Amino acid sequence: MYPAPAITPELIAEHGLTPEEYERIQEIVGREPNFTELGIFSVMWSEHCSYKNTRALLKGFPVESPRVLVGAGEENAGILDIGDDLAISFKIESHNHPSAVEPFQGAATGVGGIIRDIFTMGARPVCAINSLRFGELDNSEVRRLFRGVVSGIAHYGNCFGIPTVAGEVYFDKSYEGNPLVNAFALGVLRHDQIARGAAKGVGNPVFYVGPATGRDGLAGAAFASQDLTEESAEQQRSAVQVGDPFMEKLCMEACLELLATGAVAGIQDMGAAGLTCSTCETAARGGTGIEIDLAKVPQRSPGMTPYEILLSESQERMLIIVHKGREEEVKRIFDKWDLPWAEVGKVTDDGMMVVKNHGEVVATVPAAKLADEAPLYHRDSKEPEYLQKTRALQLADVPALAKPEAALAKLLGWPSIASKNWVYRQYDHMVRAGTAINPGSDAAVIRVKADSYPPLPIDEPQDDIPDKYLAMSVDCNGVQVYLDPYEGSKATVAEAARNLVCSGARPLGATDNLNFGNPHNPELFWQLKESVRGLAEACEAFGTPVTGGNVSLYNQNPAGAIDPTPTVGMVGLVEKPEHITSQWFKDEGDAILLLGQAVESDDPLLGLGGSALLQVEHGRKEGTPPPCDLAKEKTLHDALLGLIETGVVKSAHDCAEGGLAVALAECAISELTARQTPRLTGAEIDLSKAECERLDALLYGEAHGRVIITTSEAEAGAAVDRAKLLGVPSARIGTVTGSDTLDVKAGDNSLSWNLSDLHDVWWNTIARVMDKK
Amino acid sequence: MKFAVLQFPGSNCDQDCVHVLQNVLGHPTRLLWHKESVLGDVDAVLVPGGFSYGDYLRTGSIARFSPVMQAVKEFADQGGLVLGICNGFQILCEAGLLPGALIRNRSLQFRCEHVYLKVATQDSPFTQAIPEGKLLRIPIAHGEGNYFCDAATLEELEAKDQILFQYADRDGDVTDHANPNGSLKNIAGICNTARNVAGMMPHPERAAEPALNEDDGRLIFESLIAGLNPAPAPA
Amino acid sequence: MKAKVIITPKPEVLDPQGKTVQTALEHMGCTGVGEVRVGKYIEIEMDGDADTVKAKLSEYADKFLANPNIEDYRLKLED
Amino acid sequence: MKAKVIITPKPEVLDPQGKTVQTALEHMGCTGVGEVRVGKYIEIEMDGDADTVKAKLSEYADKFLANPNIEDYRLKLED
Ligand SMILES: Nc1ncnc2c1ncn2[C@@H]1O[C@H](COP(=O)(O)OP(=O)(O)O)[C@@H](O)[C@H]1O
Ligand SMILES: [Mg+2]
Repeated sequence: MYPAPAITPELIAEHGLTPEEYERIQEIVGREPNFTELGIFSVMWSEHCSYKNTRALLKGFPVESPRVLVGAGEENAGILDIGDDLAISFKIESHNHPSAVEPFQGAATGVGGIIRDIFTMGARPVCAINSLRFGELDNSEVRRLFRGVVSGIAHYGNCFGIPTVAGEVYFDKSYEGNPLVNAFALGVLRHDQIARGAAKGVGNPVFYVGPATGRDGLAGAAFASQDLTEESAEQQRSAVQVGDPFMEKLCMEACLELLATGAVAGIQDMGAAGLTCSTCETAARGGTGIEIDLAKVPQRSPGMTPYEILLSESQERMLIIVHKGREEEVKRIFDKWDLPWAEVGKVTDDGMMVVKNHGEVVATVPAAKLADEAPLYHRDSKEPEYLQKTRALQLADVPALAKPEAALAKLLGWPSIASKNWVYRQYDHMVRAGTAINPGSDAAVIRVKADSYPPLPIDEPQDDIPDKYLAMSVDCNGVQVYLDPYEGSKATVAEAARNLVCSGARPLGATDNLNFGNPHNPELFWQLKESVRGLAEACEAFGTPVTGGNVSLYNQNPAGAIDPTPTVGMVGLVEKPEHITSQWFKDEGDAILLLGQAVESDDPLLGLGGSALLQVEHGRKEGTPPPCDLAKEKTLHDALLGLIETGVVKSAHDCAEGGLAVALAECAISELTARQTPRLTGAEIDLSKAECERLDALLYGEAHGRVIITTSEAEAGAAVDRAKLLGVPSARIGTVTGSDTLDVKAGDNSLSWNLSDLHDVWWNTIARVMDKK
Repeated sequence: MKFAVLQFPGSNCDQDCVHVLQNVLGHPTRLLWHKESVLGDVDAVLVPGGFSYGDYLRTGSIARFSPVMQAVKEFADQGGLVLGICNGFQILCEAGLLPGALIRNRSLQFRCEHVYLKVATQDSPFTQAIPEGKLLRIPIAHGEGNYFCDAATLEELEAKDQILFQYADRDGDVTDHANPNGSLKNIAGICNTARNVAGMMPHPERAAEPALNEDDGRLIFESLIAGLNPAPAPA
Repeated sequence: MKAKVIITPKPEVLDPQGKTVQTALEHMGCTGVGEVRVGKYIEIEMDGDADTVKAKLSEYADKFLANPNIEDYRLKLED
Repeated sequence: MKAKVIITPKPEVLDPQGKTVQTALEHMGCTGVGEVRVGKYIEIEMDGDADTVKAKLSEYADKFLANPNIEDYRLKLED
């Protein structure tokens, strides 16, 4: 055996374990753990793998609905029924710290990781989306990270052959040095194709498939579970994981083909904590034990120690438990795809995870205790000090703008609002020939056709599968969450659902990525607690269970924590293709309707709290954000869906950052016929009926629950009446003129904007900053 | 007519091509694994987009040595119709079935967006059914679509009317501004001198269904079909 | 033995990567930069004596490692 | 003067390109191939004497030409 370091208090601390945790480990193994075992516990009990600081909170999420086939936490990803014996599996996951250290590979392997989570479930991944946060773009280091992350996502997704169909990007100082990279993937499968990550069947052989294990990503899970510092980053720099999307595609094809044979008893990807996590979790789920010999694991670097092999996070590897006697099928299929494989062990009956190296035992740990009995903490929480100050803001503190119309171009050119085409044109968002709504509208819509589902057994006749239309969106307004974690988080869910509904979809379920700071800080933990409360309540209200997600804590830079960012990815089902709706104005002469109240008069800040306007024009990240009334939201969503289903809605766009004015402008400028060829469709708007003494609030306030729709002139009246009947305030506010200006009348003010000018700042701002070098 | 669509391990537009040919246009279509060395009974071969073997060294550099490509070469030599799309175009160039090469986009970035294509000639099995003067709107999605060849080759391409498609603006003008990747003469697609082998960077299979709001790409497949036999009833 | 294959874009071929590196260097304030060309550098561990390795590699460089339409290559052997 | 920057993936880092080339060579019947690593080769025309050019290029190689997380580089000057 190699000379393993002695276990000292320092070594224990270096592994991120507390003395109490170490005691618990001794109890579990019944003796002093050796160095390898210490490593195993440290990664499995890291926040990233064990959720030790958040598990208690996450219990608050609604996780059930008649559609849930595999619920949150059961497996690598949840599964929802979409009818006709078909199902979807989706999940979001963060790769924040690796991306801070090495943006290209960090983001690329983030995409790779989430795709593996999906095909591990037996589903074929059919689309990806992502949610990104960076510091402000005037900083060249931020630009380097942004450029690297986007090209990393593009590289992996494009080469793998998955369309990246939507996403969001925000820029805020709080993310400087600690960008957020949350990757989401969705897959489809038949009900009877669900695969499980359980080591079932004592005596069944355990296979390792995929490329050899190297020293890359050593203990990445532990790295993700501590503050990002110079030292921790430096450590990680020596172990950057490099992604190989081609390998992953082969791996996916081979796994799906193998699953179709029925030879697989259990399957799990090797993600965070690699071989360690996949072996002990499968054994824990199967209620079995597992024994592997590391000498049989393909290795890329000579002289790797058991500790290194077990903790490596080399990419594109899978663990497969095969029904005894059917080993040949694994070999045949993996050879067909020219993929390395090795039989590395077997399922046992004693509940132990036994790791050998050349026959010699190097670790013995009770699998279930390791996987499921990580310590559970209830952290202290305390309302943050800063809220005193931010809540103090009154409307009177916000001076009226001398030229309110000038703010529109500024907002449209604010990188967080500006078009993200510089990002998504680098992503192949059309591969699989199914993208019905490309990036650039409220939510993406994809068509899933029969050839998307995983293969059937060779001798089974092809089934007749109807096309399905799915919509998805990922959202989070971190500033609102910062200013009010509870309301802001409710609003996040509401916005995700609203984006789906605007596209014609009924929301089915959600996945969340909780990106927060250090949970040991009571103020930061309070943010987390309040945020989870808000998310849970909102998911309940919209009937969208949380089917899985990810927690990423310790997101801070030396100046402090990031804005709390509970990203929510939501998926909806579009009943019929005719219901698919995009956000841009369609035809000249169409009527423009506003669903929802133009201004919420009971919000003392009239929607300006935490607004983009306040940040851009007044340089303040303050105020109480507009409250989110979930019942009203739900009524709006139902009414809008009802209208869409009657066929009268020609376009629908919700109001988010930048309020009514930005939303109207986007309706007029966001249609793209081809590269550099926008279709500008002007409109005349009359807001005189909206009672509001503040023009800035009327134009740029960010009250929730508002959607702009268009209908033909003939159907406008009936649509307004119907919306009212369904309980939603609604009014005709204008007409699509198709001219090259957007004209708005509000009280005595007549404002007019040239659409080419607006389009130019909105469309080109990010590219101009990024191409500056 | 019968189509074969090649399938390399890293192909990712293979299913899309099959879908359009078979389900949308109603022609029997087979996938052909890269390790196969016989094409069988086919009228036309599609080399689809993707990343054939990962394409890390140079796009298409390995694919040209695959058994299936040897068969495609023979098929092409005998006058069989071969269309390479995106990665397929890159492979056909590497294999010497088409002149020139596709290098990195001048932006060094992958580009996925719709472009307008001017049809430079109707005199080919790939363009014959496209109405005169019709500007096509079809998406591109590539990182290496910047067509390059030496001056003599370019001269020959022009002299022999081998340029099929050029990137254009909405008025049909072939301008530098309309060029998404820096390719020579805005070239988006070419054919060989015998006019039976063609390659193009844009993806007609992604623009072949009214259901997805666009079907200009269909005209290219319909050209192929029209040339081969009296059209069967579309599905 | 270790062999190296250096592949460079032909002089007449546009080299977008080289061009980008050149402009970027200038933007970063690096003065006196002339033309920049970006190529590939392949290190291959290979059995055999210098002549065999050279012969083999020329063959594969010609037909696979480099694309003669756009690239030149040279071989270097290390001992 | 002409300077060359040779950029190679660090030994411990996965090199999918190198791996692909290695397998491809083997498939094509090239025997005796061991490890293959693929890197970049940058030729830069630059004003100044050897020392200046060397100093400048090291600076930019560190911060821009090579990715220190996963790549090593070396400089070579030609006269
Ligand atoms: N990182 C990204 N990847 C892909 N698409 C993106 C990305 N960021 C933004 N988009 C797309 O740009 C459009 C506008 O995004 P956003 O302003 O966040 O929309 P909304 O406010 O409706 O949520 C959406 O279609 C979105 O999917
Ligand atoms: Mg929206």
